[in-house]
Amino acid sequence: MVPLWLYLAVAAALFSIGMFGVLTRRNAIAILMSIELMLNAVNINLVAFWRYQENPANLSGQVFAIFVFVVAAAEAAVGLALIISIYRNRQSVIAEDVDVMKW
Amino acid sequence: MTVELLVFLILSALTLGGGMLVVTTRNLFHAGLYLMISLFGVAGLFVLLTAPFLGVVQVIVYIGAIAILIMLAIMLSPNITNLPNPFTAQWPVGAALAVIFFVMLITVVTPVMNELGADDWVNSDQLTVDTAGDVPADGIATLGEELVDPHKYMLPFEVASVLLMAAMIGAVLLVHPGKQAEDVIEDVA
Amino acid sequence: MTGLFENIVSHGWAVFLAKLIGAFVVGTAGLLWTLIGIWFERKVAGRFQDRLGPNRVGLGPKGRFNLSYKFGWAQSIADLIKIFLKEDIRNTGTDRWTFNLAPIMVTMSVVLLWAVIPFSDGWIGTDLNVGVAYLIAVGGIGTIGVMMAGWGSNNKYSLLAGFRSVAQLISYEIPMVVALLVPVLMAGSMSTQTIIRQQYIAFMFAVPMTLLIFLISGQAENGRGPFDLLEGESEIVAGFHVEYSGMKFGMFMVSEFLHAFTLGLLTAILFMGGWRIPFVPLDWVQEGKYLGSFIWNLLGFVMLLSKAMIAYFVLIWVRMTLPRLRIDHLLNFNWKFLVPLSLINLLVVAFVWKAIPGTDAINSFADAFIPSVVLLIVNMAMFLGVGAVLADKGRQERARVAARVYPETVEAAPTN
Amino acid sequence: MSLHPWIFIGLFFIASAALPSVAIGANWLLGPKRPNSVKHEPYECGVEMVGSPWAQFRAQWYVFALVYVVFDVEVVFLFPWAYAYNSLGLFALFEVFVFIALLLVALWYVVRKDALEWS
Repeated sequence: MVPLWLYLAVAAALFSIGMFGVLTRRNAIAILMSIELMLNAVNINLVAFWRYQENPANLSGQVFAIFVFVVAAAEAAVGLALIISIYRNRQSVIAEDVDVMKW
Repeated sequence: MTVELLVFLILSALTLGGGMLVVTTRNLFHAGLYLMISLFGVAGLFVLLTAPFLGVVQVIVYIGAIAILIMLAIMLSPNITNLPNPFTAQWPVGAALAVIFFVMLITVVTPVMNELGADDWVNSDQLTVDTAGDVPADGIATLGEELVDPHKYMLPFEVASVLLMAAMIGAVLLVHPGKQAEDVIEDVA
Repeated sequence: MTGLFENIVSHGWAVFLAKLIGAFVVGTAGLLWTLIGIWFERKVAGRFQDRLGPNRVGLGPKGRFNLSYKFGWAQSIADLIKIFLKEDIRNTGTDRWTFNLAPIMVTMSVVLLWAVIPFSDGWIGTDLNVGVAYLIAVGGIGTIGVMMAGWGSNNKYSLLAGFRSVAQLISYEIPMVVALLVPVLMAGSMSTQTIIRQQYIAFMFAVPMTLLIFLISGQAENGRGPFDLLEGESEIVAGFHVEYSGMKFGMFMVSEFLHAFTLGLLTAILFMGGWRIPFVPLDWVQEGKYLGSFIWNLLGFVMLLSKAMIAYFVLIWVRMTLPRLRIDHLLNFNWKFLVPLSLINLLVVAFVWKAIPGTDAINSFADAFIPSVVLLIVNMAMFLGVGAVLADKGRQERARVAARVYPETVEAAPTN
Repeated sequence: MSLHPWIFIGLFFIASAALPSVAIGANWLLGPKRPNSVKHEPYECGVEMVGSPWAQFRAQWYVFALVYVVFDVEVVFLFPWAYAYNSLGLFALFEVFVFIALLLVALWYVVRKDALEWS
């Protein structure tokens, strides 16, 4: 089997890529996509740790991953709805332009 | 190099390469497609981790639903093909932070590996063969039983339903403001 | 096959090669089957429209009406050759990779379904324990292909049709998936092979309502029959593939036909008992009693194909008979009727399944008999209820439309 | 659980991508290539194209995708439940009833808001 640390390294790299996207992209939808990448990195970790424990018969890792799916779906739905709503009111999807709360 | 390692490397290349392209592409539609590639790689990794149900679910939910939702949102917003400047001015700081974070994560991972007994962690099946147990033959049935088991995940299961309901109602309210909601927004603005 | 390769290469490689060849054979067989499928469909469609269908191309003996090529069996082959010789046009402003990959993605999404289709007891690509979920997951790839085609074409019609298609595809996926849950629940498995083995009585007799939901949503997923507005000629010229020519267009065509037939196959597998021959015990087939396992497998294969053809014929029938729906009607029908109905149907079946004792271990025709009869009765009651609701809705809708279109007549007419 | 069946799926992926690619490639080789600027214009029923195809679209499409996502995620929970149903008690059915009922309430709300109406 592939050693565990490889999975963890991939997950870490994916998480960092996502973090880069969140910190640097200007478009709000791109930021949301980066967040999805980060959530996926978390999921890889959850499932990898589940698989490499001594007793994988306990499915907690998989169940956790499924709940992450739910959260990701809800987050994407509401997040994109917010972006569309903002676009409608301010004609922009650039995150920096939305600064009404920045005082 | 075993076949499994080869498959793993291909899948991680898909995942990371796709991810890299998602955060760097100017064309947002392409970014969405790369996101799908990346998510597909993750699905493959799930299958490789002997969680085939999760892999399939990843394709159904992430690629089939969430990514399509994102694509539709992308197509609803204008000027996506050639963003004048996709990155904020502070992008070097962000890149540096991401790299630092990555190095940090890797260094955190390493001692854990050592503690678990794989001294030579770069070159080993030591860790895995020794500690990883067998996956249950009928994992999905167990999953189904545990999800609705009152002593296990019944509450999260129902809460998930409530969360989805709230997300649906909230998002629809945001995107499709009825007459009253529009008035409220105008009052606030 | 594996044994043959083992003489040349090591065992691992032998398995790999055998599987690779198997994959290519199944995929090619699927794609070539469309040649027959298209001919069959055109013939049947011709009869429905009171004409002959293809009747020129092909060699054969002189027929009764002095038309020597009466059956036109080679029409598809001629079309195939023609389409290979067409110019491959890519218009200006297209997004090259998106445009070129879209037909491949759409075809992939259909061909991949064949990987888990059990053609017979021993003849199956691979028996996944998540088979049914795999079917759904693969179907999603097609949606992406449609979206890519619509967006990549640099054409307003394509884009608009792409949007419409995606809305339709994703909408009707929900009732389809929920309908698929019913056979999973009754067989206690997601493996397609196990679902067939568990059908001591074909599920279509026990849960006709689910079959109906599955067929309707499947037809809509496929964009045919009354749901073909995503390529409605009078509205959006040819839908999302208006800019495609040559084999790329051919691939969209092939995937549509193959999808229709695959839908028939899936109906046969999930609801009609697949390769199971009626009244033949399962162990005869599995142990190869009396006839030997190859003959049984072959018989099962023929059985599956004929069942699939029956389902396919019904789908063509629906396609040729019903007029096209409007998109608002289409989406309303799904979200306000089909989705709630499919979920309620699932709950009702689950309840009945739990209420009848002995359903957790069905191992013979006798075990399956009582649950099937009870489910059938419950389904009939559901049909009556749904019919009453629909009839009532129809009356209201007609009255509403009449009041809007002919206000004076409605006012003049007696209210009752 | 062995990964054996998934090798075939992987190979099938390759096969199913290769077959249409080969067909399209063969068409590209065999077909004539006579480009001209009129032929390569985007099709607009014979009229020259005006403006970009990027007309602004309504949020309507998004609502459908949104409701779809929610129901799709729900189905993910229902699959293991249906799979294990024979070994579950009546209480599990009740839980799933509540689960589905909540989502149907949400759907009812969305329908009542006319958000799924084609306008």
